[in-house]
Amino acid sequence: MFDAREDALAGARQHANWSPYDNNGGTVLAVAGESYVICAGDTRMSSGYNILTRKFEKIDKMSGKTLMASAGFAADAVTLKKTLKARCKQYEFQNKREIGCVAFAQMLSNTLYYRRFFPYYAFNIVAGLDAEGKGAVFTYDAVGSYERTNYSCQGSGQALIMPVLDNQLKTVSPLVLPAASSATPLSEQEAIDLIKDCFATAAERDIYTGDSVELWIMNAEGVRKEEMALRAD
Amino acid sequence: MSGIGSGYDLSTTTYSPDGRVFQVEYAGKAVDAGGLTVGVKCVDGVVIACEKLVPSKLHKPGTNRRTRAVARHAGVGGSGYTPDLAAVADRARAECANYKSFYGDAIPGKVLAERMAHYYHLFTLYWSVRPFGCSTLLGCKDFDGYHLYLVEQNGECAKMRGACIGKGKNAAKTEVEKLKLNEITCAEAVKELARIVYATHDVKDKEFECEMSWVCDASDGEFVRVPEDIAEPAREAARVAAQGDAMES
Amino acid sequence: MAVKYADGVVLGADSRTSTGTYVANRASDKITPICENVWMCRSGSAADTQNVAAYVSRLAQEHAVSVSSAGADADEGIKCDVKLVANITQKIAYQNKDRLQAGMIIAGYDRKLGPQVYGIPLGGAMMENPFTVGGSGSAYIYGWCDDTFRENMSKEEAQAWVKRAISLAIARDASSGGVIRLVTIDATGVSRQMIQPIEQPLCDEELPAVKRS
Amino acid sequence: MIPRRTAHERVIGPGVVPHGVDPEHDALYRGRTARGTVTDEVLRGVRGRPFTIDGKAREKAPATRTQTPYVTGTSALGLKYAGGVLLATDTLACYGSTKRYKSVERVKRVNDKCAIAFTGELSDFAYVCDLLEELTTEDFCEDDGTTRDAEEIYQYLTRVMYNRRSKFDPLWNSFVVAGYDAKGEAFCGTVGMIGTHYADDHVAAGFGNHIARPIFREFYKPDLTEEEAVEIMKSALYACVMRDKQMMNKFQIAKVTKEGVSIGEPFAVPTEWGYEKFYNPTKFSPGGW
Amino acid sequence: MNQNGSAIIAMVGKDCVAIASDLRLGINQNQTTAVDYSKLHKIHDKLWLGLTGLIADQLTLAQKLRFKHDMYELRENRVMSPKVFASVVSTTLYEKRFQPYYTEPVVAGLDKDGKPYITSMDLIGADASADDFVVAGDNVESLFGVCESFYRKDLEPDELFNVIGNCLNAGVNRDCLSGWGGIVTLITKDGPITRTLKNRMD
Amino acid sequence: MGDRGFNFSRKLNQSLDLGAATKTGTTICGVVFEAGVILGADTRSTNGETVADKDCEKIHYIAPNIYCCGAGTAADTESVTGLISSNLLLHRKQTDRPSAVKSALTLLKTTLFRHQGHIGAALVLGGVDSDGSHLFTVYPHGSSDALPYAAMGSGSLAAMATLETGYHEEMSLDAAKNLVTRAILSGVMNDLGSGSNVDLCVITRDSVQYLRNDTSNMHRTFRISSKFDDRQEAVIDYSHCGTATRVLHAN
Repeated sequence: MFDAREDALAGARQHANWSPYDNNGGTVLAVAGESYVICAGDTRMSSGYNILTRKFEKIDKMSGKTLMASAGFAADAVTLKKTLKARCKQYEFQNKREIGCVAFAQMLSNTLYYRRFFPYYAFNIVAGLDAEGKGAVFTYDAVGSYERTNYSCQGSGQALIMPVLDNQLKTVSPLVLPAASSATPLSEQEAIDLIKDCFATAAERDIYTGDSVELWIMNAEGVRKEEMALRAD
Repeated sequence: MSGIGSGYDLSTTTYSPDGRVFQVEYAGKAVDAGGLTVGVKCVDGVVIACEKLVPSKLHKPGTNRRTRAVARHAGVGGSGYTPDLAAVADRARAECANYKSFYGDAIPGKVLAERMAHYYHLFTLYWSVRPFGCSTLLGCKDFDGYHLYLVEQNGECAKMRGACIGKGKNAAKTEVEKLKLNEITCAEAVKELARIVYATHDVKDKEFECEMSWVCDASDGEFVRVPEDIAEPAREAARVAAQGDAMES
Repeated sequence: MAVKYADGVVLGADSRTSTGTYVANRASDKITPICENVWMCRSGSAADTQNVAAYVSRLAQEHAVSVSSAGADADEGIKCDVKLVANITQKIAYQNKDRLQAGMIIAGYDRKLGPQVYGIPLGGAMMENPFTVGGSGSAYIYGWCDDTFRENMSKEEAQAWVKRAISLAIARDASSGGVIRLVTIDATGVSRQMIQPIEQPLCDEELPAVKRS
Repeated sequence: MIPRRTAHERVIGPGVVPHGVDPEHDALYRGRTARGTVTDEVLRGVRGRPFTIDGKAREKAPATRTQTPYVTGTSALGLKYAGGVLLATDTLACYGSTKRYKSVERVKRVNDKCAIAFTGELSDFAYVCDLLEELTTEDFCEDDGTTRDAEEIYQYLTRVMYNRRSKFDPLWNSFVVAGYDAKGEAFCGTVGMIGTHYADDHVAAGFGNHIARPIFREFYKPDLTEEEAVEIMKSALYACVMRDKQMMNKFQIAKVTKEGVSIGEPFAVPTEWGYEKFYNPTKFSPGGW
Repeated sequence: MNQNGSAIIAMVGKDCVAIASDLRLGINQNQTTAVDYSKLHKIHDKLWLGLTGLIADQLTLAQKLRFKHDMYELRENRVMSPKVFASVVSTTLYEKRFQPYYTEPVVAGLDKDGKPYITSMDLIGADASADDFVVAGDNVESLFGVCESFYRKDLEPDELFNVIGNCLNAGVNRDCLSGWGGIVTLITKDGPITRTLKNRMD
Repeated sequence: MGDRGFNFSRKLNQSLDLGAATKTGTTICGVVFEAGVILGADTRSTNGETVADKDCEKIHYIAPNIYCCGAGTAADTESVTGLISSNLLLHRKQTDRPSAVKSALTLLKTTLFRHQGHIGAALVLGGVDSDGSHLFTVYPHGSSDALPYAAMGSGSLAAMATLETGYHEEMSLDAAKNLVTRAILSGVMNDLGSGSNVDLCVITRDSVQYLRNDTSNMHRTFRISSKFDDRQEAVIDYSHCGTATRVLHAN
């Protein structure tokens, strides 16, 4: 009479007070230049009003020319990166070369959409150098819709930083014809300073952003890292 | 289809007219062709020694183990077809983990031996599978002490005081029978088994390693390799003795 | 909890106030004076019981002053009939039962009826009893109390009995803890005691308390 | 008796969010009385199917595993110092707000390089212990001269916890993992109920996140001696036992060093109750407290 | 504060303050009904009030506050200082604590010594005066972000106008409920100057 | 409900939903020391996840010898302390003697109890009167505790950890100031709802010291140099980059 399937169909399975998601906060940002790309993220990981750790890195190198940064639910973000790293390796074995950032961007979109109805709660940015060595930034929603832009910001400080970047960096869309450079006009050092300033701003007003900001700067020479302290309160 | 036995050895599903299952017996030949494995149950534990033949000088010493732990308290050593031995050992591990997770305690030797024998036996029943070409000695500690079991390729299983399988097993058996198994300790048995392995080694097979593992009081009831400071002197003495014998003969 | 003994009453309480798992006050005072000779043990919502106690205290004292023909002697303090106080409390608790989360015990000593203990649980009922226990920890000690209670204990026996009962509740109830507060009321007056964990009887599987230097 | 459900923070794990402290959290669970939900749970059990251990039927059946915790442990703390890592817990397991088991060892030695401590549901912890036991037995049987280090155990636990939350069937625990990583450096990390994990110089699972972390943050420095670390740990435990109602004054400190894991004997921290203001707090405010 | 769409900034400069508002008026969230709707209210030459939130409450509150100010002026024969006015706003809001006006005000002005004063409040009158800038509206994060980045201390009136204009424009560009141009009032000791800004019209 | 006529559902919801009100996710605390009482507070006020005010005042005046820290809904703490402060002022004028801390306490808790928790004020009340030094916590529903050391607000657990481990009876002024500062900083550093500076208020029998921003923590970690800062050519000049501000008309 009480068939197992019947129960399942009746939605008898109830859950106690827990949610499979949490927001661990944090802000990530990327800016593409003519010959460089900079990916930055703060290192605070929080839950509710708690700071869980002050040194959680949100940025990872996925392949030689690709960086990925994610804010949001940290466990999802980490799982996503682990999965993608494995896929990158597979790609390498199958194609005898490292995955490029454009292909990676598509792969991330597919991976996100695959979980359309139980999404990864992660706000992602992919930053890299494209085949021509130009900076590329891809920005995503949680279920895989993405676009290539010349700068982007995601996470808890997005609303604070985005208008500043708009004001400073707005250039032509990469989609317009005839094609014009969509890269930001700033020099690498200017862009670094701008990003640091943006994070200092976000740390002032967004309670989930702070502790320190890491900048990964990728250009023809390779990748280097810079770090700067932010407010800790 | 000419000889009396011919045609009856193509499958384990067919008996010969005189009631034999040739495929299983042939598997026994594979066991006999493998390096010797000797095991004895002593007063304070069980020692298993293997004559591990080294087919190439390029092999790293210690590779391709012939004695394997399957749980903390139990381990197997075997002769015959080595990949089969690995498969059987894996199965034994799974049996140990399964028993532990269900009953919450370490699997007793008897149960493990019977489950292994059952597994062996399954492979003698079907047309589609090949019987294992290996036999195993199982050393184990459980609630009533130490045990040595012989589990053979045909699915037979017996509790032993001492046992030999593989190449030269008859000569080794004679030697084992001479040991006072009611009195001997593991430490002494290590020397004796090393001696037996070296003595029965067929010089035609050039290289070999004498691999020894035990489960005994000295190892806290864990199935581990005999520590090098005990094993190496035993091997050395056996090597010297064997060379002496060879010169005498 | 509160208990009658031969010539008085003993009120006892732990001192833990918690919100969720957080202990908001580890040394709270849950035994509140209504007037000189009548005290109240409070359990339930702190806000409700504190304010009910304040209100009852005012009503009782106003009444006492209004009926007293001798005129209140400033040194003596105001005294009331225990039953009268209990009655006021019960009326407030009953009339506001949908708004209050308050379990209260009124105990005291008056010359008319001697020692009395009234329990006013959630909902606003009222019962006079030789002893009564209330609050989250009470469920753990009913059996022990029923088993060991004796009529007409001496003052010291009654104090020890209450102390033991509360330490047993503290031992099993996570919502009870801290010090044990005792108030003893008899014809001669009122005395207060605070028993630190270090002086409390030790329960099973617990380690003796150590004082911080 | 139907046990009352303890409060839970989704990430930090069980037994942590005091009602009235975090309005956002309260708002989230507003109107859902713990009792109501538990009752549903229990009723469902009553009209359930006959007991079966058939694997396939079990798979299809609605989950009967931990959907709500019953027997729970509160905080677990971890702290690095110059010579290793400390782990600390009390020895209490609560059944709702009943202090039910008072001598529970809430620390488990995994191997010589790693020990874990837990908060939350006791039965789920036992299950995780079984998993780890199988893992270490595997390690033993392999007999290849290496054992899994603390970071590997930690990563393993993150996957276990994350995968179970992804099946909507979480293990109601948070863990503190302490030990040594592959480079031989001290490691201290925590894994939450829904797979959130991080490694830091000091961590806390459960309520300790609110009480002990502030103390760790104030006093931690990279080269603490063992004595200093134990002192800090004890003051954190003191603050916890004073302010967490599900904690009792009976603690164990475990230590992971290069020499291995040692789990200490239960002890009590000294407490202070003799402040003058505690004796008669309402002396000067009759009618108001 | 997202019924009709609004964005208001007030900033302190050197001996001057500026207050800026967007010009959109929407209903039903996405329907734009006016694109020249200033949310700034002049109280007197040196004191301006900006109101965000529900338009109906804005109008009611503005009338009420103007009435209160004018009565004060009649009674006392002097105008309110920004600080006094702010406290009137605050108490007026708190009077309706449990049925509040759904509007968050910004007050900006110079007191009689020419000292700048700005403050913003939540809908029940908790004021947060500042010595740099305050913002209010349906998208305060964006406004905070730009102001925090672009603001500098002691700006001259022209610079202040430039900065507040940039802030308003950048701040509303990513907000679909506000924008469609802006209006800036610069209050200096010589009196107010009001200018209208152009912005994207989508 | 049809699509004609007025629909009040939204308005009704609004009147109940005060989610937009500024809350002070806060750390406040107080300690009784040998000569009086010290109160402490952080200075951050938040509106959801955004900092609404970086340097607000949370220690409110009640009477010359009594002050009160407020946590919870900002407007409520301000109004309720303001109200009680004026009541006490009138009372002082009538009786011509200093206010007692218990008077302030009783007024506060009865006011809050009357509103059944709808006035979201969580307070730490401290003062010195003829009976000595007093410290109370008052909860939004109108209950109170008398304590030697107390903490409230979202950072209260962090602050309490510091107080529990650091409090001693009969502390000196400096030791007590240090402890309160540490407790507030503990909230500031560990609780995201608390931040910025530390305000202190030291009340003794003879004096009151209101130490606004006793510990300051306002510095920004980075700022692009700009012409507004040093009147020189900037690396990036914010005012000229980006969208040009077009003035349509001016009057």
